[in-house]
Amino acid sequence: MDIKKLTVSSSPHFHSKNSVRRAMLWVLAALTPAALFAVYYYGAYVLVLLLAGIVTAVACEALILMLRKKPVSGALDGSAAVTGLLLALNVPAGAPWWLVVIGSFLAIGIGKQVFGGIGHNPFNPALAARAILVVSWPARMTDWVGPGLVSAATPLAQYRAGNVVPSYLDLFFGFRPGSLGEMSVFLLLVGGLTLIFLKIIDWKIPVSFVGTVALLTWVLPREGQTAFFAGDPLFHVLSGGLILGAFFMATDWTTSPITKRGRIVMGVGAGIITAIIRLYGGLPEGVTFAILIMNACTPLIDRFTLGKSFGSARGAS
Amino acid sequence: MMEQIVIIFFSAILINNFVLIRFLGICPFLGISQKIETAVGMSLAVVFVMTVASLATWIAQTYLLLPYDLVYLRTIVFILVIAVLVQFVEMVMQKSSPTLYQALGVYLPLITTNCAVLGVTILNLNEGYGLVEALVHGFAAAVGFGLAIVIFAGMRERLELAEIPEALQGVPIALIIAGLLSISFFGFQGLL
Amino acid sequence: MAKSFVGGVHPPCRKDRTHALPIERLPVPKTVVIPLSQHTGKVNAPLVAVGDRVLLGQKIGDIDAPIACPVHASVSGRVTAVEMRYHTNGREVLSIVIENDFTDELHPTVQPKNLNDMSAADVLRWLREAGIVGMGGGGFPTHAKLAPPPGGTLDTVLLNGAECEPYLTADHRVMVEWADDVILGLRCLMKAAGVKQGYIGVEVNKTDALTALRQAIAPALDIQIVPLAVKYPQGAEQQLIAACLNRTVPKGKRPVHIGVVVNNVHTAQAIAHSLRTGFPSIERVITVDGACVERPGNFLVRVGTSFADILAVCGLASEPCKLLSGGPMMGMAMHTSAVPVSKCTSGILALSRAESPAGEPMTCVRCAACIDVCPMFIYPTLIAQYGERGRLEEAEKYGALVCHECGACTYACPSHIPLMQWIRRAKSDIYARRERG
Amino acid sequence: MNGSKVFWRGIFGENPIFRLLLGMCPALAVSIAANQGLGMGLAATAVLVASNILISLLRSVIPDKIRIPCFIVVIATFVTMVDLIMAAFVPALHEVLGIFIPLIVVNCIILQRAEAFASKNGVWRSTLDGLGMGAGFTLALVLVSSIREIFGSGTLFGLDIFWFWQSFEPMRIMVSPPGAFIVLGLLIGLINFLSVRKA
Repeated sequence: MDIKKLTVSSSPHFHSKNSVRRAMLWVLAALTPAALFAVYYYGAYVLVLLLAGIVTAVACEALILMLRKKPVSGALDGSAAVTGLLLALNVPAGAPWWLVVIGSFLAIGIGKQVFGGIGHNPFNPALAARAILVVSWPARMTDWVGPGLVSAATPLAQYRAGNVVPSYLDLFFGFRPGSLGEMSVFLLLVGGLTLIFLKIIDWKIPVSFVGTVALLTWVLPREGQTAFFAGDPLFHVLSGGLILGAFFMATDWTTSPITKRGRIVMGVGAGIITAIIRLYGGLPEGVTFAILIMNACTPLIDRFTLGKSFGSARGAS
Repeated sequence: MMEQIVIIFFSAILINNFVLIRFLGICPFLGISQKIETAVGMSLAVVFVMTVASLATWIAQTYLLLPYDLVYLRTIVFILVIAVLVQFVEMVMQKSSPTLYQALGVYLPLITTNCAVLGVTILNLNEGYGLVEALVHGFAAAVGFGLAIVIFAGMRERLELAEIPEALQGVPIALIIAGLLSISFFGFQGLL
Repeated sequence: MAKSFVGGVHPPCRKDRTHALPIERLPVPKTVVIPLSQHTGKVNAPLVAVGDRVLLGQKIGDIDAPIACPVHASVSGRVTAVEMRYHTNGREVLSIVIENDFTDELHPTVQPKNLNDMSAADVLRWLREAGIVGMGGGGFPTHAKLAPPPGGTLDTVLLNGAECEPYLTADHRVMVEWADDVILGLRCLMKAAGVKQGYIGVEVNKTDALTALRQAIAPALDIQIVPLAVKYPQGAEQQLIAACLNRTVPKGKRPVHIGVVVNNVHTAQAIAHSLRTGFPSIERVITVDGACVERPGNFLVRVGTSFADILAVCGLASEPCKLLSGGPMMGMAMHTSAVPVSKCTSGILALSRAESPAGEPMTCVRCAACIDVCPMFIYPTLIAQYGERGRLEEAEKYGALVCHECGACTYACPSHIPLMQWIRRAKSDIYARRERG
Repeated sequence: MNGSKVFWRGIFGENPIFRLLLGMCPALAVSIAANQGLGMGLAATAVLVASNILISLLRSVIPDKIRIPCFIVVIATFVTMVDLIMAAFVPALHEVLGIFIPLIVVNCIILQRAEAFASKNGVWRSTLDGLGMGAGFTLALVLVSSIREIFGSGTLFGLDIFWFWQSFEPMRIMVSPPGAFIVLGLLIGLINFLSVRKA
């Protein structure tokens, strides 16, 4: 056979099956069980919130890409959908639909596209938007409800108030009020470990993050007390948005450090801030702000944890 | 006493951060934050100037303005004290560290018009701080300024690689980052 | 436990079509094209002119330079042209075209040698005369590699039998079928280098090669076989040394600086063959594979045989999208099949579009996959981004010059960014700027 | 350049906040409500015009070497006057603007106009420049603070403007520090975009 047209390109000529889209679809899949649990626990209204988040995010992304004269297909790379879903998973079940729509819009607009879109945003867009919502509509963002949308307080708020908190088992399986996506630690762990197994996220951030929170909440006395080593680390790990944040948001590729040591620094730093806010801060929960602050520090962390190349350091192998 | 000083210290850095919450020192925050090195240098200069300015203005207030009933002149007196101080720092830096001077030379005169410096001295007065408190407050406020500007410089260095829409490049995107950074610091509200 | 290095990727091996096929001798072609540069170093000057008759094994190109290696006629016949021809490096190189007379008349210099009669210096001189260069792809003249560094000594010869590139099984077959020659070649290299210890690193997916080599050395203690994990780029010099010897080649230095010489197993076999028969390096085993190839296999071919001649024998089932010289990770894509096999051509791959997909590059999402897989611990995406913007200081700071171009970063990148290409450009920009001063 | 140009460029072409990017601190800090923005703008305008006039008058007297300290003393004097006047006549507004009134001293616009314009031009032109820049500054401040007040409080100059939409829930972030940064950033971006389109 005569060869007519050969493609000439630079090596390598092989490519792994990795793609951003594949990874984003896996993240969506990994979040789905926890999201469905919220639908089961609170009712079908939650489905409206989740869909509102995803649809708004993808639509905004497409619209802005169009205005910026970029390929609109970029809106379907899955990253906008992940942002929208995460935002929706970060509101309480009592939130009105417009809150999620505004949040999703802010996440894509202010959180991502103003910086040039995917890969350029310095802050996790979903968390940045959530923080804006918390500051803007504090009552709406703390409208915690139980099944049947009856008002209820989150375990962390109960803990603060010195009230009885749900059992470890209830916390682990998610039978407690909270943001839509943070309740079932069990299902979040299933999703998160899947992502670690698939090497989509690095274990270093979640492990160091959760580990630091556990350590500090065990060692440090809570506000108004003096006894050290008397905390309840298991309670702190199982409640609030720690697992959701540590596995799905602190690990966001774009906004976390690219160095291996840097990821540990990020996890530990976020853990320290979370623990301090939870124990002494004005808010019961601090995961969102902890991750945002570490996002801001990421360029500095990268810079100061830069490793040496092969052959520069002794015993590198 | 000790407890109050600790509170003043952390409050000035994290909760009432001069740049992010009080909007003091925005010009240098935006102007000298393209490179981490210059941001660090500027921060050090500001830490020094603000601490010494807190001391100097406290003395001026206590021993000059109050006894002679000249409090209404404090703005003029303070700004002059600061101007002299900055001139002094500039001279010292030029002698001791020419490289640092070269990097910051242009910006040093700007410290005079850095509203963070005048701001901290007036705040010290308004809050009725004693000498130690004023010193700690001046120092901590400057550290807070430094923290914000260094973090900010890191982010701006990274954004050099970003494809920011043309109209937003430069100051607009810097302000938006500052806004998001400011939200991040909201987590510390109510800490103390 | 198989040894390995830090980082790396696991591309599909795709060796199952050829790894069990015995080496087959391919018919000698009517014309051969012998490039005068089949090695790293200075280009040889032709020793023959158009119209000359040359004999099999006759030296036809040489030059007096420290890093150079002569080339020999791989057929007997008449020189029909001395002209620029496309080479597998993608450039035109002065080449000698010989019309085969199919007599295979031997040149008088083709005489067997006896290793025991030769001193180390004799061996070095003879390796050069025999045209022995690294056959793994680098093509560094072997005699030059064996020269100890100024003020240092060599202590180890390491044979590279990792063959970590997908598809390629030529080295594998050489080790299985000619294990004795591989060992003899290694002993020859050890003698030339004056070292007492030899190692052969082989990836554990080649169990039959490991068995054959173990049988060939038994019961000697001076040679050790090191089973290596299946991982790319296991066969890269620095990674191989790290895995087999637990030593690190310092940044910017060559293995000789830590007393190690690395050679390909096929090179060792070629040395042994030359020692026993007297033939210089005029033939080699190549793997021919790829979805478009009808009859894949491992073939013993004369140097100078064109890709087209080989593909004509093996048959093309469909039109290939890419024609590679070498493996899919580091090989070069050819724009024509009219290029000759050289001493360092390890394989010919005719890949279909499905085998070599080209994703649409998008923005870096900072996933750090490239950094995690880089065996040299550098920052491919940062080098690429700063290099693209002409900010060469940063590109160098993040390790551009450390890169040995294994391509693992590009392989792993989920954004399909041609990192390798950007790094190559950054490197050449940095070197160009240095030259300008 | 004629006088009207000197005046108008401060409002549009060289608007201190949107184009020269000077005087950001008050634009961020005292723009929670439109009346604050207006008050701050007028106070700064008063100082700006007065200092421009005086510095223009004294421009041949002031030695070049110590001109900056002299400018600062002049400006500080006027700021002190404005501070005292406001404390006497509009105590409520004075209380809200707080520390940012004395800080007009270090407002970059005023010093920059003194240095770049008043010290090189006559009294009439310097007055026009001060008025123009002051008007531009005031307009920008009113614009930023109106946006923040409308979305953050649902009012404008204290008047309820969402009377037709009772369920409107104001976006509190607009009246908090982060909102100031983001609104100003987006506004400058928008103005950049529009002026690029026009050019």
